[in-house]
Amino acid sequence: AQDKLTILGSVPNLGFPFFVHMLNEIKAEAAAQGVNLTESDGQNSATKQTADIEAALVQKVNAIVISPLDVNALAPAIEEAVKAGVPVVTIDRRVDGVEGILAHVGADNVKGGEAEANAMVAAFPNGAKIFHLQGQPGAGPAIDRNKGVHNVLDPLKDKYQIVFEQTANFARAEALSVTEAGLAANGKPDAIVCANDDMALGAMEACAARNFTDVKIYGFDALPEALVAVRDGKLAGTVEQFPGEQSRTAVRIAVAFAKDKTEPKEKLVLLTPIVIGKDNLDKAERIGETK
Amino acid sequence: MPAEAASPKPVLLAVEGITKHFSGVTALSDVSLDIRPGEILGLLGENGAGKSTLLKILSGVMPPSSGHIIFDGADYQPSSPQDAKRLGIVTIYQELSLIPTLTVAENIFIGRAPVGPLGLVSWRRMEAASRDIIARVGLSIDPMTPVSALSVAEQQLVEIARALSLKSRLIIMDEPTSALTETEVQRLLSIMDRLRKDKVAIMFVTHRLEEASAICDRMTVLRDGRLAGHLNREGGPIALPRIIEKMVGRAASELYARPAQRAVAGDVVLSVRGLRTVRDPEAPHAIVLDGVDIDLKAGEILGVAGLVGSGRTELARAIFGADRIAAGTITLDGKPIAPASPADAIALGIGLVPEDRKHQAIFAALGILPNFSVASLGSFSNGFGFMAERRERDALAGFRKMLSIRMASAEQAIEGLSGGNQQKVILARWLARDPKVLIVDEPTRGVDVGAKTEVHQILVQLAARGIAVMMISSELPEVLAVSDRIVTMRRGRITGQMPGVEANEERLMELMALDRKETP
Amino acid sequence: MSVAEDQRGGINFARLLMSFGPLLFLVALIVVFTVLKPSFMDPINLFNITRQISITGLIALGMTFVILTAGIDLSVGSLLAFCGMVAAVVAKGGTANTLSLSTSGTQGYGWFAALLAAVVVGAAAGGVQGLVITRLKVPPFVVTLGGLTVFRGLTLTISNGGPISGFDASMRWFGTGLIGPVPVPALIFAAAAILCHIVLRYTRYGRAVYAVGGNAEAARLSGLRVDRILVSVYVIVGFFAGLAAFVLSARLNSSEAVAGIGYELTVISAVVIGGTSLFGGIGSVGGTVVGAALIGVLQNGLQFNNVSSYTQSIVIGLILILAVAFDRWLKSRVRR
Amino acid sequence: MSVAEDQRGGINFARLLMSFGPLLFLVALIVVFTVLKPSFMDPINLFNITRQISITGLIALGMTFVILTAGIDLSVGSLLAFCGMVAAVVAKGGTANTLSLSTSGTQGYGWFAALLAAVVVGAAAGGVQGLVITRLKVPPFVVTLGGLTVFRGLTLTISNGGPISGFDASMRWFGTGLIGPVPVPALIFAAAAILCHIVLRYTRYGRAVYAVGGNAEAARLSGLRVDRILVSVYVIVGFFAGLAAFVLSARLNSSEAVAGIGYELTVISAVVIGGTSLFGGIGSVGGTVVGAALIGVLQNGLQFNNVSSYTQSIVIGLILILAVAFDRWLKSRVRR
Ligand SMILES: Nc1ncnc2c1ncn2[C@@H]1O[C@H](COP(=O)(O)OP(=O)(O)OP(=O)(O)O)[C@@H](O)[C@H]1O
Ligand SMILES: Nc1ncnc2c1ncn2[C@@H]1O[C@H](COP(=O)(O)OP(=O)(O)OP(=O)(O)O)[C@@H](O)[C@H]1O
Ligand SMILES: [Mg+2]
Ligand SMILES: [Mg+2]
Repeated sequence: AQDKLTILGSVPNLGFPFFVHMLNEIKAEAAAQGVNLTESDGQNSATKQTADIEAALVQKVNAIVISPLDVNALAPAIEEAVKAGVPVVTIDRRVDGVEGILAHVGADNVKGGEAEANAMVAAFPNGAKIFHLQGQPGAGPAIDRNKGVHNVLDPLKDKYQIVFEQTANFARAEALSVTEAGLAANGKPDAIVCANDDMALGAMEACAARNFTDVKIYGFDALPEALVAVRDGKLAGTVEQFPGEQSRTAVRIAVAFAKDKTEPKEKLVLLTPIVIGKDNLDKAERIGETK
Repeated sequence: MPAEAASPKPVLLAVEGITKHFSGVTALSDVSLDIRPGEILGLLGENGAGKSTLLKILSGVMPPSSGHIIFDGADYQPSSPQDAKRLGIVTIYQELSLIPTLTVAENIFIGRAPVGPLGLVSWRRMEAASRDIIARVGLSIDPMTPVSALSVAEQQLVEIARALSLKSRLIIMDEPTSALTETEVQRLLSIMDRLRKDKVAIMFVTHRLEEASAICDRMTVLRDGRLAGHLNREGGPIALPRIIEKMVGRAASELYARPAQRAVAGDVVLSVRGLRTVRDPEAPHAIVLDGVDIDLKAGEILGVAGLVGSGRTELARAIFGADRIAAGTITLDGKPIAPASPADAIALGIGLVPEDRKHQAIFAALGILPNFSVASLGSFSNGFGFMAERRERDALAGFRKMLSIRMASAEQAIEGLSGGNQQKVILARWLARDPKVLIVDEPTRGVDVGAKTEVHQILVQLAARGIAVMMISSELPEVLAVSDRIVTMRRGRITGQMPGVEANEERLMELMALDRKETP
Repeated sequence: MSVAEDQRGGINFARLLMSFGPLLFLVALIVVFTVLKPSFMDPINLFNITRQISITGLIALGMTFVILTAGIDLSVGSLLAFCGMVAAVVAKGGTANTLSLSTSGTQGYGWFAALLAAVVVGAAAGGVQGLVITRLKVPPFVVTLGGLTVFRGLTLTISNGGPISGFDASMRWFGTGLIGPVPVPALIFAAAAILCHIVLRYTRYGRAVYAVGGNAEAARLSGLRVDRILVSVYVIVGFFAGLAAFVLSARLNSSEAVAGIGYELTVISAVVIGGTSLFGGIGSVGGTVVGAALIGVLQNGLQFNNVSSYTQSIVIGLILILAVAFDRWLKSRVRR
Repeated sequence: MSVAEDQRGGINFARLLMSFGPLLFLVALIVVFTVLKPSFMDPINLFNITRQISITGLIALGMTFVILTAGIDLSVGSLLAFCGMVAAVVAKGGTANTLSLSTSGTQGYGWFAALLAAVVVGAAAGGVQGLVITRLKVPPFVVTLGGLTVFRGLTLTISNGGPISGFDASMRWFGTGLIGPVPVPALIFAAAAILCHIVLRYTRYGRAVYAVGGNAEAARLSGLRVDRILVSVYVIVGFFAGLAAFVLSARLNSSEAVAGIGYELTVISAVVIGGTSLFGGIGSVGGTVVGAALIGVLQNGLQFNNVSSYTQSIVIGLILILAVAFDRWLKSRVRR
């Protein structure tokens, strides 16, 4: 223990507030544990995130805490780390098919999508007319959340009709114009299910412009801004996956192992995603930031 | 069919009833001609008569609308320049067709670079071979120079050299001499003579009728896209008045009549002393001015003669603020000036018609109106910066009449005009500013006889209005015809000066070619 | 100027339609979409479209100036995000309190200061890029590609990745308000388009822009201050990026660090589809407006018909190519 | 050709260094990063960098041909994803069983068929775009922008949005293998670069590419088949997109529908930073390699020094501009 330990904290894309929060939490926990942190932003590119891991391995980091951009494409790089004897803890998304990962801390996006759809179903026991705004085509979370939503709604097709289903690329401005088109084409829906909060907030603006204030809009990620909207009754709910807690747990596990080979109690820590509504706002991880 | 069917030599190429329409314009209408091996056929006509169009059809650039061509006894319908090349038809185009970014050597060997055993290009052989080829036309530049660094004249020579190096049965030359001075022209004419002896047929377009008369065996004259007639060399060269009469359709007036020496009484307007330029890294081949002294008086036309590369253009550009000056003074109306940009020079009352019309003067895609007014936007707009279009149009209409510019409308894109008319629009651009000093660099390059005399008259009129005109020209007859005073340049220096009336070609040539002669 | 414009300043509609392919194509698209779903012609939807195209449309107006000089600006998307963030900081009076969506009275410096900040910062950023292009002789593509990354980085730094949300009603009006039935952003766009048309078509400055793009060397030898004009067009496109940023923030009630990603391509498409040549000297504001409308109608119409997003991509790509091919074909036939 | 290259075919190293700004700049960057952190020079890191630049580098080689003809190809990122997906389908023998990461013996048609499929599809897609450009006279910018959306849509349609993962060890070797200490992708890139250099510099075809870019009309008048040459360069860039796709899939053991987003700008940057003119006729493969290396070293070096991601963006943007500005400045001083 001559030098401080160094760990790599890597997130897929710092352009999105969700991951900014994740990295901030990693940073905070690393500081609390007294280790150095090397930051990495995948910039939405599997090759960039791979390159960052490779650079970290050259620098002989003591552990890696990573939220992989893609469950498959990051596998080779993580495998390389494991081979090099560096402990790896994955957050949020699990890497497929790599043996020897120290631990995974996550909340399943498919489960989150299911939770979101279930919350909507609970709000409309008699069925509903639904718009569904999907994330960036091809992106991992978009695929998983979409799958979750359909897992719930497809068997209930008769009562819950998705009349309008479009991608808005996780972006607020696109969600706004897509929702406008949807409203013009299909009239007012009962609910709008969105694959992230940004899109939910965009859809919210589109509805507000048409004075459709009673459309129930669901987001995903429980960003502070969305929590505020939930509090104000403008959004019906948003899915909380506890990214902060995931991150802190992951860092603790990684540092403990790097320090003295302490094996984690559980190799798989799964946090169950919940839907935050007006009544359980206090459960939201970032509710403190909305003051 | 033309009358010479009885001639012993077989016809190499016969054009029969060619017509060409461009949407709306008929450029050629029922034109027929023929040419035999070992013959030089002059193709003459005013600007816009259809010469280049005919040549482009022959070289496969564009198809005719109707009519047909027989080459070597067989029907000939080229669909691309390559087809023509394959049959041994080689063309020197009017608009230079070199690749500016490539070296001289590569341009000469374009598409046929010498290759080694592996099929790889041998740069060494290419360089050596092109050195020989350009030497034939009297060029001594490094073949590895990029073409963009050459002057227009040098580019023209490279293009000629390239054509000569191809195995050819018919060489088509569209105004190859327009950028050349006398020496190079003579060299080209003797090369053409040699080719004639080798049974190569040559089709030759020029606006310099003396040349045509000196070298051509026969001439075909076009007028407004129609055949105006054929002329044969009978005993001696074809006389100029015969050609001009066929070209313009009326009897020729005296060409190049020296204007009666006008009383030039003006004061010195522009005075240049000890002007030097430095080597510009962006234009490493440019001639460096080496202490030029020159005076320009109000109301006179100062002719500047010199060989290619003597620095005339550099002098013009330096005065105009287009190139940086290293040393020396310029005074305008007795006040020292230091134009740092053309805009400064223009504001001071200096104008320049540059030598390279296509690259330095015209805005090809824009209409005639914006081309005309671009240098006078200030005077054609109101205080709020809005164009006063009526005033602008009226001004253009005035110049259109004054310079007899042939154009359809002010909106027509300038690239649709013939070269001579483009040149007149550029002249109008500067006349609209009413400059104190107007420098014209090769003002009649590519301009037909009729228009050329018009341009000369315009220059004389300008001078008569008190404008100081400096005219750079590579055509000595032109310099002699209009200049009140003539200076000669060589290697960036002034080598001589004399009143126009005392000058003749021999004296000028001597001064232009002579090294180191002190300014009188 | 486009071939279609009557050069005397007026517009000859028959010829316009006959020779201006993109407009014909636009009309055809609208007809097709209306047949597919008549409610496409519902005024609400049409106004939606005008509002949607107004953001990229505003930037495309500025881009028209740039492309007319044979330049290009790839930084507009990032600059939009940057100006939007600046506007938000000014509107909220700082980076604290970035999340309240409600409009809590007078918190910052008001919409006017925000607008001013956005356009001034945009114009200044454009000006700096223009100076680098003209003084250091770095090609516009490289400078603005650098700008694309730099401005994005600056935006993320200011906002620390997150959005800044919740503006005054007075500011939001610029994004969501209506004058009569017409959305304010659409009016802003229309006014800006008319202004740009007048500037390019009827002023001395506009003439100079065309001249510089047509032949920079000839322009210099004709006494135009080529470098100044080049800098000015980047100032103009920066100004419009700032204006668009303000309108977008007002519309979304939020400025996001990830705003405008990929806008450069949409904007340049609008300009190019409208007939402006990437090699400079040829083009018109009218063309750009039609180009922007074509893209907007296409996207909206496909969404309106709930076409799957995968198919949308394919169809949009093919139709853009087709629209330009059709224009070329028409021009080659109708010319003169 | 770059000014640095001795026009006689050989390369004069002293002059190369003196006059070729990007290379000097690259060397300077490497020195700076090594001083900051000596382990930067660790061979493993250097090999990492070569592997990292090999994907965009391969495409940049093809892009050099395109830009030399004054064209542009914006579709390369999407085409990469498309070819990668095609390779994956062939390698796995269908779209079923897309997720097994384990290398379960012989499942599909093997790496060779996958490679062949990727490059053939890439070349064919490029060829189609080339034909649209030359036959329908649509500008390359528009055609390949259309291609950008179309190929992405096709990729998503094939894969239904998800990735296809898990290839044979024999295929993965092309992405992860080593020959001696050298990564296979780096070797592929190096071989391709040498080949391209020879083709452009020492074959008639290569010289024709320069001629067409220098002045297409003059090239046509000189008897070159301009249209064929134009089509061929899009075939070449498509081929390299396919090859890069194969290597990328092999490296990631997965073909993703979202692969290659934004690559067009990185690739074009590499080419332009390397001194190739967007107006055609001027440039070299050596320059492109240096350009790609400069970007790769910059990213790796900043990451190595734990510079924050936002600051990285800013620094990268500024340095790219600086590198080109420096090159221009050197050229204006040193020329002959
Ligand atoms: N591509 C074209 N499109 C439309 N009109 C054209 C085109 N090319 C030539 N013309 C027209 O055809 C006519 C003949 O032009 P051409 O270039 O053959 O004349 P020329 O005899 O070579 O003249 P010059 O002596 O000026 O070179 C002119 O009226 C010209 O405007
Ligand atoms: N812009 C330029 N870039 C590079 N070289 C140039 C440039 N302009 C002129 N030159 C070179 O300068 C030399 C002489 O040019 P200049 O044009 O001054 O001579 P001139 O007396 O006007 O002759 P010319 O009859 O050719 O116009 C030529 O050899 C040419 O190579
Ligand atoms: Mg001609
Ligand atoms: Mg000259």
